[in-house]
Amino acid sequence: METVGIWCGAILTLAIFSFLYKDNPVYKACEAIFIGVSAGYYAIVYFFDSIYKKFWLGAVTADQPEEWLFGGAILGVLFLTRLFPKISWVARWPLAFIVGATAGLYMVNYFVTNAMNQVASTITDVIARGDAGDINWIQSFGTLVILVGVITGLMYFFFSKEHKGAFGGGAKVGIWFLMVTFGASFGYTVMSRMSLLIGRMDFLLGDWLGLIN
Amino acid sequence: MRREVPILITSIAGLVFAVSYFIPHNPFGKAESIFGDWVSIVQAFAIWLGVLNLLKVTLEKIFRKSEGWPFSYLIIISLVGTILVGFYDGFTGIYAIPQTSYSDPGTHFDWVYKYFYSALTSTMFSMLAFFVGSASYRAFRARNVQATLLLISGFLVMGGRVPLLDRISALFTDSPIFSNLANWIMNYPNAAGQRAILIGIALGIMSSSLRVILGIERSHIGGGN
Amino acid sequence: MKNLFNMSRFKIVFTVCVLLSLYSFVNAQAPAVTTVGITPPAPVTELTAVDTDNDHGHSITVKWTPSADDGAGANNVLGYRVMRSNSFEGPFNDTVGVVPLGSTNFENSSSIEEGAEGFIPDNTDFYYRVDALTGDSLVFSSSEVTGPVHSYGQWFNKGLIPVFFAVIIFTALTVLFVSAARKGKELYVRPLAGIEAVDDAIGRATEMGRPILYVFGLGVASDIATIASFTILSRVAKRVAEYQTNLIVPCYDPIIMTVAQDIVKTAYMDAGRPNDYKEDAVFFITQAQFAYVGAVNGIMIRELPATNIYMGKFYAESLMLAETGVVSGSIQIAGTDEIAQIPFFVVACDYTLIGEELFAASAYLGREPLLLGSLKAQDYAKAAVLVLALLGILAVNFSGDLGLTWLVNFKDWFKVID
Amino acid sequence: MLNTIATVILLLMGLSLIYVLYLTIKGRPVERRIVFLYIGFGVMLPLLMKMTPPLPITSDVQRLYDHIITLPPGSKVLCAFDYDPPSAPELHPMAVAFVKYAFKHNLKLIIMGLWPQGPQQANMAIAAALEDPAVALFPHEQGVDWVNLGFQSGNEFVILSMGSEFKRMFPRDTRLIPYDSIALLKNVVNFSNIDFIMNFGAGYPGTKEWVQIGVDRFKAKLGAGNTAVQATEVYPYLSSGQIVGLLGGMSGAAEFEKVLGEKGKATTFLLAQMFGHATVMAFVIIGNVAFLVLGRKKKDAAGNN
Repeated sequence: METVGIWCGAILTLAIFSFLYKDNPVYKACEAIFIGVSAGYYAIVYFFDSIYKKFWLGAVTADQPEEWLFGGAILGVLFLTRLFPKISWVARWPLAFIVGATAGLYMVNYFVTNAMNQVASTITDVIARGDAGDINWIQSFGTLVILVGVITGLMYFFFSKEHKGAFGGGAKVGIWFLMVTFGASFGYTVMSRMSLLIGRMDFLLGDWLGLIN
Repeated sequence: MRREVPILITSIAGLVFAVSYFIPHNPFGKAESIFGDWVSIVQAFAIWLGVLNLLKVTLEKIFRKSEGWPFSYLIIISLVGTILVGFYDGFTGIYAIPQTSYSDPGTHFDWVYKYFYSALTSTMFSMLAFFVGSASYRAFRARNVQATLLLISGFLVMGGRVPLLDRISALFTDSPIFSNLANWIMNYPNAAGQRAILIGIALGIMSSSLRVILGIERSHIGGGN
Repeated sequence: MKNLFNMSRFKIVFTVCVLLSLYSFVNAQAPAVTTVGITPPAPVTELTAVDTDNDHGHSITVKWTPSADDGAGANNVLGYRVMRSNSFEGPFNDTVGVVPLGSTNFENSSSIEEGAEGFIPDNTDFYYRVDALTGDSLVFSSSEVTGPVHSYGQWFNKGLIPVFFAVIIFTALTVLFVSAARKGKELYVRPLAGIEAVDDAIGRATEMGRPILYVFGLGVASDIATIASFTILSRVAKRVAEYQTNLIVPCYDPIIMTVAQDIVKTAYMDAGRPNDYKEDAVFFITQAQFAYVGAVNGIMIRELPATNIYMGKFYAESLMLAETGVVSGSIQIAGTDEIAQIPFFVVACDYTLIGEELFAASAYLGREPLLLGSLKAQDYAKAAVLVLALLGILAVNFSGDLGLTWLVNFKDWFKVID
Repeated sequence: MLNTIATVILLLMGLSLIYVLYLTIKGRPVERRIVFLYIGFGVMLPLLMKMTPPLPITSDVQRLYDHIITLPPGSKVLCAFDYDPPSAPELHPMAVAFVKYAFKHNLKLIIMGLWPQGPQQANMAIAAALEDPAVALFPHEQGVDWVNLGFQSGNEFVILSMGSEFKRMFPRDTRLIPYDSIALLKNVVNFSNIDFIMNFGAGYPGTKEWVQIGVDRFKAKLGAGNTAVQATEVYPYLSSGQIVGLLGGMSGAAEFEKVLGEKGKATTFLLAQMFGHATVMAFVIIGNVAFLVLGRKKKDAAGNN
């Protein structure tokens, strides 16, 4: 069974890679299977882990049923009205619920984690000292870099004042910092993409052809 | 009815989660838990909505014989096939003694996951490695000061984060200069830039969340002002 | 290497022994008896139990100073067992938790559902005792009993007072600016280079007699980036109509397509050229990522647009689109709030609107009150953050020299973590 | 044999890049399919070579290691598997190394997933860890040494509900055994009873969400393993102390294996990763040299701001 699986996987992998040469029906077929299998996979996991395990076992068959779970199920079923154009407006109710809940949760969470706590950790002693009280110059320089980077970066994203004079200079330093940041994320993205390919190559050469042990 | 009810639902749900952050006491603490459960269940139904919608759209495509309709058969076969395998494994597992899970190692569903789902998704995304390569040859240019700065920093990180540039510096010195430099870029200038972006995003999210809760932003319920 | 392996093997044997003995404790209720070999360790001291602060109740926090034999002294403590009772005299039959050595506290919390296992009713007195455990399940030493203590819920999370005020102020700012913008008040937004470039690019396209390609990316109509993109399209379409250039808008989402068609049509009417509007300028392609990219790339190579404008939500397709654009020699202007894609746009496009700049551009062009007002409120909040951060840095670094020691705690206002 | 062939071909490929540079400068750039071939072989051939480049340990990884070694035996660790197969080349080696460490040092693993694929990836990681001879010396039992709570929908709302009670979101584990009947979960009510959270995150929901709710709201200690794409955005949390350490991408995984004394997949992938980067860097250089030599004929108007 495992061998059959590995062969299936290998054939699918090569078939998708054929797109690199040219778009072709074999690739299109794989794309169709991809859509079908992913949708089916999600359907099963959400069915058993959420609808069955959480709702059905919790609210219907349990010894002490938790009735309020029905509220969620009712909202969920209302979502399915989307499939029927005449009553599809009802689906806005669960959608409104999700949007509202997300907005409520995000509002304070984002602010605390990504604004308050980030500002707090930017406000530090620039001069870092070692255990013996000696100044750690490298660390101090790093702290200064963070400080300048955060402040000028924020200046760049300030839209109520034209970028002129000292403020403009600050904003310019800010965009340089942002560019270094984007460079780092460029490098890391390339790193991730290469890893994806290495994973596939490892499957083809190792699991399938057995060239890597 | 069609407009007001959704806006009311949005505001109530939003307020419960925002307020319960500050007021842990019941009824807010309790309401937060109940609403949290609801979100979880509603999302599961939303996924099923997506799946059923896919089925509907694909069937329509077959009936209308629109472009590429033969591939639609493949979508339906693989979708229904995966679901049937999952239901078979799931329900036999529930009635087995001791109970097993649809996703346990060795089930048919796990086999589909390992050799079909994994192979397909991983390969689809791995093509991006090739596309990054060709774009780096044909498009990524140091066309101005900013792009130059970006490419230099990208280069140092790309070459420093793996022992690549260090192989060159190793000819002169033993200390991993480029690895340290890449690490420094990540921990200081990158952290600073990311933090500036994060603070901006946090305020942006807060603003849009506020508009949603206050009911002045209504695009999500399908209508302008 | 071999040595290392042996070391870890030793560790495993040791830890397994520790674990096995720990587990045997969980249900042990025998009194302290000294058996041969292990002497009972020093008990924990300074045991306190208080209601867990800033929560919804049903939780009590037990704290203690570790036994003198924990990691030092006789070094025979393997962990602690927290016991609970309803009365001072005991019996302490209820093991509410077992924690590894070195621990100094335990939060005894329960479900908020009455009847759930281990439920802790609020406002009910409890007493706690902590046992220092050793390798022998019969050898342990108990602390003094602490109590009575009861749990209760708090009406306000006191740690969040600064957050609360910040949220209130921000809400007020937003409401204020949105209503000001709705009343038509002039609110200044600085001009953005990317937007000024759009006008030039349209002029160039006219000179060259080549079309303009406008791409929304893979977003849906409710994404803020897409909404901002609609405003920019409206401006572009208007200019295009005035200059009588061709516009191509291939769409990924059918709903976006309908909205975009309306926008372009209106722009042509506003420009006084309703007859020049072509129905097929805005069209739907497909909802498969790579197939969409393939089709758009095909258009670029066939039509050789003078300018490609990418505004909205973009994912991995960003670099594939921009690459073809470079090869076909188009001027490219991009804008997205997907941070991960911005680097690729910066190196492959001539102008890039970074994150919030896209929203600012939209507010600048469209003057839509909601966007403009929110942007202004955020700007003021940013200014406040800047000022406070600078003040804080000054305070932390110089308050000692200036004798303003109270300012040192300034940064704690922001800090929400312990 | 394979080793030698691969080395020779790679050398030849390197040399042929000079010809590509020549062609590009002459204004006759090679087709993108040729570039694809370079990328493909550049990543494939090093996998056949047996060479482990020396790798310095960065502070991010060291900090995580320094923290996990302070966890005493018997500590309860919540392991959130928030990734899918495409991210597995980067995250799976980290997960396997971490699970091995946990099993060897008797840390108790409570596994869950905010991504539907997570629990299945966790099963694979556990199976891989149990094959290790040093781990197999002692029996490890599901329900006692580790428990897989499975997946639950709701993204960050799952973390939020877990803050008051784990059982609310995960009433049963993957085998449908009720929460209260699992030995490992006795007295585990919420985050306050957890000693450490390890998150393997590939995007949303992931490390950012765990920081927002798990750390900032419920005061948990969090360590993160991220895909490289995700890792850049997590650095601000590292310098603010909201996470204790970070494993970023394949190199992070390889360093983690090294610091734990394992020789896992990431270590063997590192050479291929190096050559992948080298290929991309070479093409960026070729493209830009040609760009400079050919002048800026087409785009004299270039220049942002």
